[in-house]
Amino acid sequence: MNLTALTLALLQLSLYVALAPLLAGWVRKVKARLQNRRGASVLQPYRDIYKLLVKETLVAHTASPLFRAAPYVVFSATWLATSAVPLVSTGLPAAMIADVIVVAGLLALARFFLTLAGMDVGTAFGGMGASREMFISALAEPAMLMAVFTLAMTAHSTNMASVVEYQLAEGTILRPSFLFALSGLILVAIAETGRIPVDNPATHLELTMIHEAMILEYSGRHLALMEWAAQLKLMLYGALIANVFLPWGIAQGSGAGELASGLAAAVVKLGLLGAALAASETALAKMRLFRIPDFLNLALLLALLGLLSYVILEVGA
Amino acid sequence: MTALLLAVFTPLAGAGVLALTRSLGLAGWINVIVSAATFAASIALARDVAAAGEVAGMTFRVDAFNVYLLALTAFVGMTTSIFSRPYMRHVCQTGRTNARGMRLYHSMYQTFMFTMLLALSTDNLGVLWVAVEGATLATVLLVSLYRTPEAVEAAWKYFILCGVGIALALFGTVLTYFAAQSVLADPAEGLTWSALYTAAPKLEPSIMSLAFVFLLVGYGTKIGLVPMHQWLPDAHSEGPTPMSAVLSGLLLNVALYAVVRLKMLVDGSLAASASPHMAGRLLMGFGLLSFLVAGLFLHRQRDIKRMFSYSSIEHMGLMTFAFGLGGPLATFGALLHMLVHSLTKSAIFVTVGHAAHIAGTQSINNIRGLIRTQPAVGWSLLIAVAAIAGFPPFGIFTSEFLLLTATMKLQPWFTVALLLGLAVAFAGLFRHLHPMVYGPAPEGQKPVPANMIPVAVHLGLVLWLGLSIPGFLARWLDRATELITGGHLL
Amino acid sequence: MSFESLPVLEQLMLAMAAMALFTSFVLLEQERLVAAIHAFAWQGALVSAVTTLVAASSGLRHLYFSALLTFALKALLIPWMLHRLSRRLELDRYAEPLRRPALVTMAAVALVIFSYWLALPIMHENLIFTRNIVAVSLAVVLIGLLMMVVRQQAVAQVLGFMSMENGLFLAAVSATGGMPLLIELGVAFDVLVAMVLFGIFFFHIRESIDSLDVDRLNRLTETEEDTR
Amino acid sequence: MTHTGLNAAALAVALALVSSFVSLFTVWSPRLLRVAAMPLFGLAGLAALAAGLVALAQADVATAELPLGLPWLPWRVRLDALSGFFLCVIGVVSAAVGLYGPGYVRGFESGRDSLPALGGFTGLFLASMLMVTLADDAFFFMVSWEMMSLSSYFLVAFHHDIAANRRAAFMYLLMAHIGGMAILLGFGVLASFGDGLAFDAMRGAEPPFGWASAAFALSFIGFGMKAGLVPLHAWLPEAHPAAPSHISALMSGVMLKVAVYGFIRFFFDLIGQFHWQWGVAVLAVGGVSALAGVLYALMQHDLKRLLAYSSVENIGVIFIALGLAILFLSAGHATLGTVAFAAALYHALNHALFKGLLFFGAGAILHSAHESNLDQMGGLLRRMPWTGYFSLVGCLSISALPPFNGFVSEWLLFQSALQVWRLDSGVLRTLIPISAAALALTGALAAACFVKVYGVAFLGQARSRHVRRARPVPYSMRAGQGMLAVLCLALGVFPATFLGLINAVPQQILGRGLNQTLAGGWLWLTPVRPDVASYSAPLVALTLIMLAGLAVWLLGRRSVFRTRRCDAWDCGFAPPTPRMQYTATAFAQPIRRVFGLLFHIEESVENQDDGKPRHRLDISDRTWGLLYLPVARVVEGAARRISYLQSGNVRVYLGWTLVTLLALLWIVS
Repeated sequence: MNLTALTLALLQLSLYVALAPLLAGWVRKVKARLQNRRGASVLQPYRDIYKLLVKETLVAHTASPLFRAAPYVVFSATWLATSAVPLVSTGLPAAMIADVIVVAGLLALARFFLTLAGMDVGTAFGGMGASREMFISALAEPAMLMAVFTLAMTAHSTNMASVVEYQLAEGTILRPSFLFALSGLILVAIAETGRIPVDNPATHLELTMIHEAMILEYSGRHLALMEWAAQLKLMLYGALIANVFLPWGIAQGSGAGELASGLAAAVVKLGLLGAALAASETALAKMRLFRIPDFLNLALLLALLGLLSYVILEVGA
Repeated sequence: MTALLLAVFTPLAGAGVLALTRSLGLAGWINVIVSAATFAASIALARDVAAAGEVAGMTFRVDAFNVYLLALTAFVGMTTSIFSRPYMRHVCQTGRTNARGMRLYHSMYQTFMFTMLLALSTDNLGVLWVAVEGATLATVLLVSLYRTPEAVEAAWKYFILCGVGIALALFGTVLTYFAAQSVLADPAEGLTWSALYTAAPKLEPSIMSLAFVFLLVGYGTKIGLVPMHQWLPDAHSEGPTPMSAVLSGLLLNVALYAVVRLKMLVDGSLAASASPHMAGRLLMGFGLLSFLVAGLFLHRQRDIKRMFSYSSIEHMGLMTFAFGLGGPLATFGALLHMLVHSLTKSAIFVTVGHAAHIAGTQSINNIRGLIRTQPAVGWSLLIAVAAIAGFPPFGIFTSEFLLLTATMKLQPWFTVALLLGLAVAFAGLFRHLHPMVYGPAPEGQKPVPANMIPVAVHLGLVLWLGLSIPGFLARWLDRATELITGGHLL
Repeated sequence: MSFESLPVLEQLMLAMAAMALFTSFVLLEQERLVAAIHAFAWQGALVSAVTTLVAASSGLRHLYFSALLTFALKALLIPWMLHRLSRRLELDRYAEPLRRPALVTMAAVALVIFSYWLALPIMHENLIFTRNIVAVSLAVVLIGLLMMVVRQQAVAQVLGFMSMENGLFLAAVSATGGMPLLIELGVAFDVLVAMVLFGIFFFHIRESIDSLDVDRLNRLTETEEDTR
Repeated sequence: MTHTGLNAAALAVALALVSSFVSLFTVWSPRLLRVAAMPLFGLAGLAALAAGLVALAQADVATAELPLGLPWLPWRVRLDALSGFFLCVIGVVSAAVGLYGPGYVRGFESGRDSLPALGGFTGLFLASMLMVTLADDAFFFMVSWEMMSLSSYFLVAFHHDIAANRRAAFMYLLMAHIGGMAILLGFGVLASFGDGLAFDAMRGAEPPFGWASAAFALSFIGFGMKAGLVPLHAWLPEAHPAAPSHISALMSGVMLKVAVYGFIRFFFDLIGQFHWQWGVAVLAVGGVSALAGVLYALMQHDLKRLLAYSSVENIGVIFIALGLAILFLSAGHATLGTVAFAAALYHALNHALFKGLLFFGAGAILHSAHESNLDQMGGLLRRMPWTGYFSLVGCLSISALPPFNGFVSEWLLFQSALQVWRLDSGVLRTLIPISAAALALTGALAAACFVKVYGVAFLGQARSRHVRRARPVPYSMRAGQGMLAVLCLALGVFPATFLGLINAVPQQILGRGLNQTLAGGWLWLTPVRPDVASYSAPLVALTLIMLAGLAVWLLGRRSVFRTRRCDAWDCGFAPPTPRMQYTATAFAQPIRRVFGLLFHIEESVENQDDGKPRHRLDISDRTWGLLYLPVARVVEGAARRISYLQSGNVRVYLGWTLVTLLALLWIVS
């Protein structure tokens, strides 16, 4: 792969890691506004991360080396996963290296270490968080794969870049399968990124937390990495939904102008998605843990319907 | 010829001598020596047959079919006598029988061997009948040797049932003779098997089929075919263990041998008739029935020797089925099965005898932890039962393999029944075997002086046969297959 | 050919056979043991008489000997042994009422008919004058077996067994003009030994269950629920 | 025989037999097992590996005849790519066992269980497995097959003082026997069409669809029973844990693969015709096994039982792949069929590696902490670090996470499943996506399961005293684990290279290779076309390491000093005690609630006399109640009824004789 491609890949990596906190901040800001608060500045997440980085790091006596290694693994795995989801351009070499199944795999890897880290110190909350996280993801992951498979089968490719290109080439066609897949994927994204109604990123109320319970023992730079990884994941799902289902405006070449416009389009789309997320979070209340399966089964059902409606309605036709 | 006469009549002489021998220890040794001599003679006979193809004369006729059964009988007789010497001494010391009983035992043991060998080697159906009846008479007193009520009862049932059966067999023989009258040049030859065999196509089918029914029911009682089998478990479980070993290992074989010989006649006579396979169908029916029923019976046994006698019924049923099925493959398998089954089964009974001595009882529920107490006995029992259940590399697997493939080729639907039967029988055996050999041993259970050499030899032979069948034996079995079915494999 | 046209010798022979069949009915029905033994002796005598007649009419020499043998064994020796035994077992007053005699008789008659039906096809052209006797002898055998089934008393069972032997012998003689001598000797020997052993067993049985009722020989059963 | 591969294979068998023979002398010197038998065993494994590699590299067929067997049918031996591949599978794990075993069996030298049995049957077990893969006629195959069952049965019954183990062994042998008979009959069908028991004759056979289906069904039942497909799996979770751990590794890691080999040989090679009905059957059974296996695994708290159930799951995955292969082949899409087939093979190899690795880990824990109950473990990573790290690799691989090997096979499988749109039949087009969904769910649940395993066993704090006293295991045992762990990683990072080796198998069996998949060279996997899907494991691994390194370099290095140890925060509650940790049971509770109807759950709270309420929970397999117990009841009932034949009254017996006689007379006349 040539130099421009490599630079593109690096550019996208850095864009993700740079913009992820911004997206998180934006969502918080909109949410605050919707709740008639002024809310912290959009840049607050950057400040938090910096603060954490420079603070002292505390590690429990009972923690094993894995506890200290986990943040790096989680962060880098998530970060690598982002590299395969086109953000500004479809001319993406990383998409060749890792297709969407690999992306799912990398996210799973990150989750694996996240949960292990949660169980490592040996506190009740850590175990609780890990158990719930795996429980949710066990139901969410197949739904996500199903939704993605629908796209992949339509585009005859699991390579995200080519899927997007296929979409662009095909223009706007109202596919029932896509409607199902999209709605399924949105539900999955909410569950996987730990947003309301599945989980509340803002709470530290012991018995309701899931993601927070796992990183409860972390502090300092470890915590910074974990938070950052979470924001990356949010952005990844955002980009997935925004660019794959609504691929307008994304750059196909590697010219500077194209890239700029692509970036602009991406920012706008993500902004809208973030706003929507914030709106839904204000509107909805968090569910009881054992109503989450219904939520996720709905997601799985939608994804599966997408797949079936594809093979039944669209291949035959 | 001399070898033949020696092989047959040595045991008779031995019986005479033993009847007069008072010293217990001496009697045991004489028993061993006589049996060994018999075996040597049978080996010589086997070599003659191998050279000449068959040895005939003086109403005797030894061909490929019965020569290996002769050798087998003599061999099992020898090993069992080796086992029975210390075993019966132990029995005598525990006071379950007395010196007179021992004398009776030894002389009758040899008489039994004589009748077996006579029945196998004769060419005359009448002599065959007399010999088989004689076998019953010789063993019936041994079954009741211990004089316990159960033993007496078992002996009585054995006597009555086999007596009746054998009487019916005689009626069948008479009918055969009747059928032969009009056919044979010399009516006096009417009971000579070889003469009948050559004239078989001319024999009156209707009479022969009637005759076969009587003969089947008669000798079938001896084989232990359901529903005439009821004497068998009783006799096996109540008699002294060496007796059970030879009964299961030899007597059943001989009865089956007789039935097969007669089937050859009937097939010849019915070949042209409306139902040429009548005999085969009957054998298949009885065989399958015995096989399945015996397999089910295994599940509810409480007496270890009883259990293994049912397993004998099961295997005899399998062989009967195979002979009935016909065709070279099945017949070869059945002949092989006769060999390996009697070797394995006698080995099992020998081991069971030791196990019963260790535990001091024959009740399955009280035999525990054999491997812990006496590994030799425990492992032998375990491995021998694995062999009888049809696991390679033992010979029984080979024969069952041939049998199943042959069935699949000829009568595919029967394989389902066979499969079920094998599974049920296997479960029945092992569910009882497991607690006996495995697990912790009860307090104060001690090893007994046991001579495991016969067992080792038998299992070694079965293993050898499982890995590869030696050429001379293969040729014999193949020749026998040719005699019985007309086709052959080699 | 019709019965009238038969020579008187053969008519006599058939009559004897019929008598033998009748005696086995008597054996079946007879309640008193001693009387049954007498009936058995009569049956033996009749069989040997038939044998003699066959020998006379067919000129088979060795049949005279076997007739003699039969008479000695079946008509004299074995009945005498049974008498002695029943006396030593205090059974000479013993009487065993038969359950459902009518049913048993009908069964026996049915057996006779059945054996006749069986014997029909096998009648072909040799020893023309005795062939019908095959049916009779078969009937005797089956009735003997039936007797062993319905009689609970060991000695009675032995009687049934022995009358089966009679039927066999009748068949051998009538149908085939007698088996080879060697075989007949062997058979006779076996029967004798069997009788001796029976004698021994009567005592064993009695000392184990102090009775000769075979229905009480039921320790070796598997029908009761196992306690495992 | 002059073929090098065949010589090596013969050497392997010979070495295995020698090892089993040597260990008979352990009666006199127990340490012989450790110093002679196990090393010989390892050597046998290496020889087998060499033979397999030669066969795969040369991609030719070598045959020979042994002077054993039936007079007219000597045992025939054949080494082709397929046998070669499975020789590799057997060889690798056996070699690892050879390393691991000596340290492990040391624990038994003082025990009361007989060492000759252990060593002897272990060697025999390996020898018979090798012979199964080498056999070229039905008779030899069945002999080796049943010997394999028998020898492993003796190993399962090794600790026979425990009643549960005896039951397990009985159950195992019974089902193995039934399965063996079914296979035998399957061979019988083929033999009667292509006259002869030699495999060549059977290849020639062209049975009509009905009989072919009968053969297929019989073999599927037989091999499936051995492989542990639901619902014929009941013996597996009982038997595998009962054996000593290195044997469990062999049984779960290798013997199940031998069953897979048998199925492939019988079906793809001997029957050689493909019908979509069969594919659907295999696919469905595989899917059910995968799901049920992983769910039951999640519910276990005994580590070895859990691993055994997860074997059921992985076997299910393998059979899903085989089912897809059959479907694609029956529809004439040879390329896709090949991909699915290769996925099955690759997953077989992977599962052998990581399952062996995990059983080694369980064995190490058992060896040093004498504990196999997860709820008693905890904090073992700090007490036995090497075992901990190697087991982590195992858990990552079995959870199908990149860049480890489990992920590659799953990826290939998904890729072939995603080509379903090429099929014409609408039924299949709907069925396969559902199976793919099942596969995805399985993968996610497997991840949950092994997070539970690792988190509860190795992380947190020890839940019992003897676990707190656990010590690292001997180096030899660690070496055995290390070898497998390294292989897991290697197969994950360089899949193209290893698939290139395996490529010979589909070329020989299906007549075409993975040329398309491997077109991109060692760096790339491109199952169908580069633009359709591609995965470059090496680059992913490399980038992952680079990014992590970057993060560490930016943050870790400078701020080492600013790390301080302190008590756990835990929301400021009292300092946490080990009893406050989540147990394995607690961890799985949400999933238990969701999938509750799949299990037979008995939950109760009993009040002990000491006033302390005790919570009881036992979860059992539904198949027992649905399949096995009814069968047992039927047999018992039949046995009870039949026993009236043995009433004990001699007159009744005589009556039977009379009736039989009359009936027969009636019939014949």
